[in-house]
Amino acid sequence: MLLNALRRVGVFALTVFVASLVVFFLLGVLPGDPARAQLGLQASEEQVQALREQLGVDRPLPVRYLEWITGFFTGDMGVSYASRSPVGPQVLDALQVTLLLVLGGIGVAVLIALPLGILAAVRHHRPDGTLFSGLSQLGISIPNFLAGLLLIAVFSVALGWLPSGGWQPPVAGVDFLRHIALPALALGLVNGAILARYTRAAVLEVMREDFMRTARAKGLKPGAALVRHGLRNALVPVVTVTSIEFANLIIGAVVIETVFVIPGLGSTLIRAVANRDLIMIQSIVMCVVILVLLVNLLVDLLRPVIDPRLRIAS
Amino acid sequence: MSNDRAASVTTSRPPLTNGQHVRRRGGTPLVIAGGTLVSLVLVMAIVSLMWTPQDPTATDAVNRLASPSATHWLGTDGLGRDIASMVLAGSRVPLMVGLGTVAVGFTIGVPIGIVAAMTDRGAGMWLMRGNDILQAFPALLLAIVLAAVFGPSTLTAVTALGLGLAPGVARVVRSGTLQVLSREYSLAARAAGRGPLYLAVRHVLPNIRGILIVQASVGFAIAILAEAALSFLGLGTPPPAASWGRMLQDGQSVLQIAPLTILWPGMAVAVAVLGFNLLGDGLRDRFDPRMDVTR
Amino acid sequence: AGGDDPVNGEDEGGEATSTGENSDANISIGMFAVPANLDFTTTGGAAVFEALLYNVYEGLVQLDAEGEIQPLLAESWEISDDGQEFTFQLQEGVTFHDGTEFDADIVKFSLERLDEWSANTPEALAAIDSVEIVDDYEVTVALSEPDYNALFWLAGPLGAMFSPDSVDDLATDANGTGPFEFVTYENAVRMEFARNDDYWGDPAGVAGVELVYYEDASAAANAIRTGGVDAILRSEAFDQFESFEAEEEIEVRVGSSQGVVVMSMNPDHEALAQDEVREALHRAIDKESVMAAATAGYGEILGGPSVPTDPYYIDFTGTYDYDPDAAQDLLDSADVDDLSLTFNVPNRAYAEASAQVIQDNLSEIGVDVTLQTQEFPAVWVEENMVNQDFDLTIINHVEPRNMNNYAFPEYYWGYDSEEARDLFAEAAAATDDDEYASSMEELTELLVEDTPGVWLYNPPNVGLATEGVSGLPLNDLGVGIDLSDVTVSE
Amino acid sequence: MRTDSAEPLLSVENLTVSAGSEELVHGINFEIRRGERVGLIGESGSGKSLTCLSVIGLLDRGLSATGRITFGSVPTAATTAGSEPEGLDLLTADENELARIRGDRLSMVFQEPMTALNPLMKVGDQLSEVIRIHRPKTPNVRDKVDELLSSVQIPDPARTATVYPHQMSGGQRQRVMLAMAMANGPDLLLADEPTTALDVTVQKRVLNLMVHQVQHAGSSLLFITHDLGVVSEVCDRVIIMRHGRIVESGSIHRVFTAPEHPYTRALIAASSLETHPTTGRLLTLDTPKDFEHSPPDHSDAAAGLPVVSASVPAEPQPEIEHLTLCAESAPAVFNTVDSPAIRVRDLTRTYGKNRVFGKSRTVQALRGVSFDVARGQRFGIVGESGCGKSTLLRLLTALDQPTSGRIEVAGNSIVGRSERHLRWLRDSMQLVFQDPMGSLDPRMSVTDIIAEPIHRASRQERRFRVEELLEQVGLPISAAGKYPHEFSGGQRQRIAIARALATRPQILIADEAVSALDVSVRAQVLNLLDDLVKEYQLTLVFVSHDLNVVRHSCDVVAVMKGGRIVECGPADSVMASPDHPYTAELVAAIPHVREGAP
Ligand SMILES: Nc1ncnc2c1ncn2[C@@H]1O[C@H](COP(=O)(O)OP(=O)(O)OP(=O)(O)O)[C@@H](O)[C@H]1O
Ligand SMILES: Nc1ncnc2c1ncn2[C@@H]1O[C@H](COP(=O)(O)OP(=O)(O)OP(=O)(O)O)[C@@H](O)[C@H]1O
Ligand SMILES: [Mg+2]
Ligand SMILES: [Mg+2]
Repeated sequence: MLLNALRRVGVFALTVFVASLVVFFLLGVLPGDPARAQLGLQASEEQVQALREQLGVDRPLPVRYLEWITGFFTGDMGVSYASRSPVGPQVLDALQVTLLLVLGGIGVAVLIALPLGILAAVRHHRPDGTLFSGLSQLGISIPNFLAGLLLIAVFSVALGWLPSGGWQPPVAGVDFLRHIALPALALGLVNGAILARYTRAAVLEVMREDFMRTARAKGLKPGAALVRHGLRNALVPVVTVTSIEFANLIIGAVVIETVFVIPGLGSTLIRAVANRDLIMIQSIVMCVVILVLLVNLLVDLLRPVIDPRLRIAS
Repeated sequence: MSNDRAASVTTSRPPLTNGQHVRRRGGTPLVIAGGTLVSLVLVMAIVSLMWTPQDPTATDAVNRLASPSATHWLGTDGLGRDIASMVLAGSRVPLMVGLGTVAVGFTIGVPIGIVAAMTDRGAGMWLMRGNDILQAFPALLLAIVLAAVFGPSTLTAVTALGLGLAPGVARVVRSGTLQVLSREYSLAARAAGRGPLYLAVRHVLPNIRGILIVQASVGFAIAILAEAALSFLGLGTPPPAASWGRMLQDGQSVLQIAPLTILWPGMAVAVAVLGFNLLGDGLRDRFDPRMDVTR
Repeated sequence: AGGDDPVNGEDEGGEATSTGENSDANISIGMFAVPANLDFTTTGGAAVFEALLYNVYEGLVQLDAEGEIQPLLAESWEISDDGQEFTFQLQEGVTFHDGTEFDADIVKFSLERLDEWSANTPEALAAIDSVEIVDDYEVTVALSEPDYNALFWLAGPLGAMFSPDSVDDLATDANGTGPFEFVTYENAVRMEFARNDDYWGDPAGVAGVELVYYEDASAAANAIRTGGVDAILRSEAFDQFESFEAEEEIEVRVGSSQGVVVMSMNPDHEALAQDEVREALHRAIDKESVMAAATAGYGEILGGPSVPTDPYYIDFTGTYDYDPDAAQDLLDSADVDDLSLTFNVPNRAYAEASAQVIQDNLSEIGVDVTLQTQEFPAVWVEENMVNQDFDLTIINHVEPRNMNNYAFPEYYWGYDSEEARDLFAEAAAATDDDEYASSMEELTELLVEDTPGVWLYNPPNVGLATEGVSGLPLNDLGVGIDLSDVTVSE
Repeated sequence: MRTDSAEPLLSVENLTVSAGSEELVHGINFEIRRGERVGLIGESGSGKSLTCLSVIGLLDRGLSATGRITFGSVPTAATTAGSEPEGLDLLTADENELARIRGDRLSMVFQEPMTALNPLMKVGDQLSEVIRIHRPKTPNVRDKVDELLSSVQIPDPARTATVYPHQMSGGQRQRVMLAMAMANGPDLLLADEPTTALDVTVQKRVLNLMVHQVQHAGSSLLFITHDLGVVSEVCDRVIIMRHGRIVESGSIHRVFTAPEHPYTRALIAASSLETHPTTGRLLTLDTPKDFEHSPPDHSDAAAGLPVVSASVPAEPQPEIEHLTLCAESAPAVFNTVDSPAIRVRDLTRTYGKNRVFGKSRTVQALRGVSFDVARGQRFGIVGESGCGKSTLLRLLTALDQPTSGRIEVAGNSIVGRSERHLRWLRDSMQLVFQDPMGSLDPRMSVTDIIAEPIHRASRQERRFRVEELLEQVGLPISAAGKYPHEFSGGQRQRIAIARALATRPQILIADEAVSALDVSVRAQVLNLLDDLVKEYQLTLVFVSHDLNVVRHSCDVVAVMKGGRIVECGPADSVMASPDHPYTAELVAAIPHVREGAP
């Protein structure tokens, strides 16, 4: 089991490495000149060239890759072309914000998905079960940014309950919660609906399982059988889906951050793209990729905890 | 690396032979509902090719943000364009993006999946590793980066979204193919001296057809949502081509004073996505009631 | 000094003065155009110096609200008769925020450092030949040739005074002599100033300023509605102004800007090289509609390259009024049909809206326009300004007196006229306002006649302020946004 | 313990089960008395499971049962002390009442040991749960669990209680299920084909245990199976169902010795692979008339089948040695002949490879197998699940490569040859698989399926050949355009056989070709195979786990265990006098229709 975990970590490291190559060389061909973007309309060609040299964007790609990747993992991600300040702290700040937002989103999603999905499955033959499934279907169909816009229109502009955007760090306490509420909701609503569907499917699947019949044959009532035997089994696929959803949430956050003016990875990425801030783009894309891979890895390592069948190495 | 395991755990159960789980042709109401909505969108797109109430690109700044009227059934937007016409014409881009995405995703994903399954031990393993890496790049992230590299356009969006769809397709196809290959009829075909190409074309593809249709349907829904998001970020379809995502982006600034400008395209997106999702669900129930839920 | 407490957007309690103004108040102001960093000597775009100049940095002179040049770090100045020597008497007792003293050395250092600038038009002061220190508080700036505009440029970012010790980290810190000290800049999110209690002049009206950056006009509008910010400058949520005006608590202040939104026509294009064709396009465009689409009708329609606040402004709106039939005739007479053009559009809302209206307008005279959206600044600048690869393109030139660019044939719009260059030289050599203005007027007329571009409109500068906020500058003069007079009442 | 055995414990009156408007079980009636063990037999789909599920009230949603099922007649549990002496009607009882008796007075063992246990819960916890549900205050539940586990002969119960189901073998899981069902000493145990998923040897042990447990607890048993041998060993009385109706019921002895209903008779004949006294062909359901007049002689059936002389090819056969693997290590070559059709030497196959990370796990599926198959011989291979039978066949057909060893077909080595160089093999050797559904692509028409091995042939030729083959396997020409799902199991296997014969092969390999079929169909297919072997002069390699079948169909039988052949010789001689202990065990485990039932 430990070996298996180690193997997975090894595969993870390898994947990260290849991904970093992809990221770097994909972005190495970006058109648009970072130096020019920075100097603006009137700068002369010599000035631009000088800045290119200063930024090091005129050196061969492999050299820049090595420098970047070693820097990336030693925390020294280089200096942003645009802000001229180290990328590391900026990315880390943004990462922290995005992670909080995504966790909030996952929280909301799970809070919505589990009850909705389970109810929809348990009562799938009744009108209310159909209603629950319908609700989750509808939830999936609404783009999350639209949900965000509507939430702003209702809860901050019309009702004035919550701020329309902006961000406060967790130390701000209540203010933090007030600021994260709507974006997390916007993120979580849609992904919660998706998760609810999977939960429903998983619970339905589990309810058909032979061991559920065994549980009933033991004398458990249907509800108790579901709680004691069904849910944990349904959790296995749901956890897997949650990890996939996590990747979706990070990406959803890109859009939501723009809507809610939140200084996370998403808005930083969009701005970095506009500025052709290569180092920044690379670092952010790399962060997202690592995050996604990391979540996959975690789920891989977590699933054997839930499901003993996966514990034997194969 | 992760999902196959769950799949094998949930699907490696011996077939139910005792008749207690009789396979019913499920999902018909879903298929009908989804099919209706999808057809609605298709009809909108086709009709808009021949006729729209007004020219969807004709601006009329004097009549901007007009309320619904006889000439402008759903009112006008910030440039005075006819919203009804734009909603109609705006269905084309999402559909095209959906079609393109599915085409790209399938052209890449299906062969990868089949080849990976057929050469499960050697090359296949490496193929799936590559696939895992591709999967770590979420579609929208790819789209944003590609839009930065090549400029925002429908083509880049389609390419990125297709590339984003491909790994998922490859996975599903691979597990479907593995299932087909584990069936004795595949062994029989090999014993009959048939090569891998024959196996892929005559046995694998027809038998994973259901899964493919489901994937296509879901891929469509995802693509439509992603196109909307990209356009919203200004990285999708550039103006003046009408697209629901752009309409949402344009309408955002007048949400308070003219909420209808956002309501209609929003509803259009929802209807299209809902349609494809319902259709996908219905077809999934029909083709593969016990399909692994992780995908 | 000053910045004791982080500012957090809401009016904190404090001691009210007799006038009801709260000098301990903090104000948060929504802004657009995000500064990439703090170094406006090497970073293009107005966003950086707008925020810092007059607040943190100061120059020898400044523009007042009417656009007149007024003393700042220079108490007074004299211009030699040949217009080639400017002698400045400096304020005494001025220190930088880090304690460095301001004196003639600083002036010499700062002006000579213009050679190292790579952004924000350092060539506008290319005429500066040398800076002579007369004594600690007197300097003479010698020009190589007369430049009537020199003082005007010195009032802008180019005239900012820097402390020699702090020029190494201009990108991340700002050290000036202004009424506010720079506290922090969270990249693209917010910038914070605190009142400089040791300021040499009148102290600022608020204890702290927070500039909150938005990329999206409606997000900012939502913020002021919900109390997220106290004021917004450069608001572009044009469609919402009407509803703001209806509300009690929010004041909409429409001022002027220096911006010229111009659609340039590439003279390298065979058809566009013909005067009739350019004129035809000009007449085929309904500028009213363009402005309605872009700014909901706020702003001034332009007929020429100057804006109403320019001293040499002439109203040319009647010259090429909207007349598709006449445009069609012009095209016919030029024997051009089946004209198709690509139109490079920066991905900015105003540009996309304008371009779509223009595309629609031009289609009416049979000109087929393909829109090509390009990211601004990265791609657009590269493609249009550097490579000059466009048929049509559109941009808002926000820098003041941007008409001067028609003097440079290598500028992206490729306007090359001997006559115009002579007139520019004449204007630069002017020694009084009238002389300057008349040369420039003549030049404007010439430009309008040659119509290298279609000048569309001069966008407004709209500020939104919640109740109790006053003293916000009304007009955008293309220099710093002076926040020292801003006050917040109870 | 319980005395009143005359009184019925369970009485089913006019039970009808329907799915919507479709009636699946048509008003059946039967009773089970206290302590009685009743078998419920019938072919697949006859409604056995539905009957059983109706009793315990766990019918699928969408199915409805009407009628009356009375359970017990003594006051129910202690909780409802002074209640009605009437039995409980299980069909009208509400969920609470049912939950109270399920697992306590009425319990059930399901067919599938692999999936009937919760995979995420330790075995001990699953056992203790059933006790706690009904006896929440039981002290020392842990001890009770250990006791239960050891009562079903699970070694080291304390350790077993802490493992998960997937860590146990199928037989062990089925024993856990049994322990669970017996935990509270139920009045009635329902067992729905509890051993069909198990190997014969394991099945035997589990069945013995079950009988023992039921007798020990004085419970009644309703035992569902389609295997007559099994039922005759387990039950006192038998009910025979067909098409949702009870066709016959009575004591085992009576039903098996003097069956009244023709179906019962046919079933008995088919399941014991009786041959027609004159034709030597297996008796099938289609031929009830033939044997109605000549009641089968059961002692014959049990002692040994008539010699298969009719199916032995005309050409002279070499003498067949009866060999046994003596020491584990001794490399034995079985059934050696000159110029054999198939020659296999020292064949090994190891699954699993070294991996980049982690340690390698390998399975030795074949550990050195050597034998010959003579031309025209019918070579049977038997052995329990996982002993390497299928692996061996895959190697023989060059669908897989051996780890080491040699295989020659008609004198040509087939190891390591590319597919291109195996064309001749594909033409001369064909396969028939176990699962008649799984071996036919559901998306291909019968014509396409059968013509699959025919490579270069015109449309016309193909059609001729397909029609010819269909006729030979006894299917109508009209079958050609249909799809597999439109056929019954037996018909599907005929299609599969037709496909295997399409290239007129010399060697036919059959991997459990009849294991998935109902006994009644099994005989038909075996007859067909017999005919075809003769007609085509086939060399047959026939794999099965059913010794009876192999004995009927083969001249030579090889017994495999753990990747080795342990014994090989003439079918009858191996069956009659097994040398190897494992073979003896296999032979002993074959369920026989008991003669004189007690
Ligand atoms: N849920 C259901 N819905 C509809 N029909 C069903 C359902 N379950 C079983 N049937 C049908 O009822 C009939 C009897 O099924 P049942 O499961 O009782 O057969 P069985 O005798 O147990 O067969 P086997 O030996 O294969 O287990 C079959 O024709 C089956 O197709
Ligand atoms: N592809 C494979 N990879 C790894 N192990 C395998 C593979 N195929 C079979 N095995 C293992 O090899 C052994 C022999 O398998 P095989 O299928 O030959 O058995 P069998 O005798 O046909 O059993 P059954 O009667 O169940 O069909 C088993 O332990 C099995 O788990
Ligand atoms: Mg059954
Ligand atoms: Mg096998």
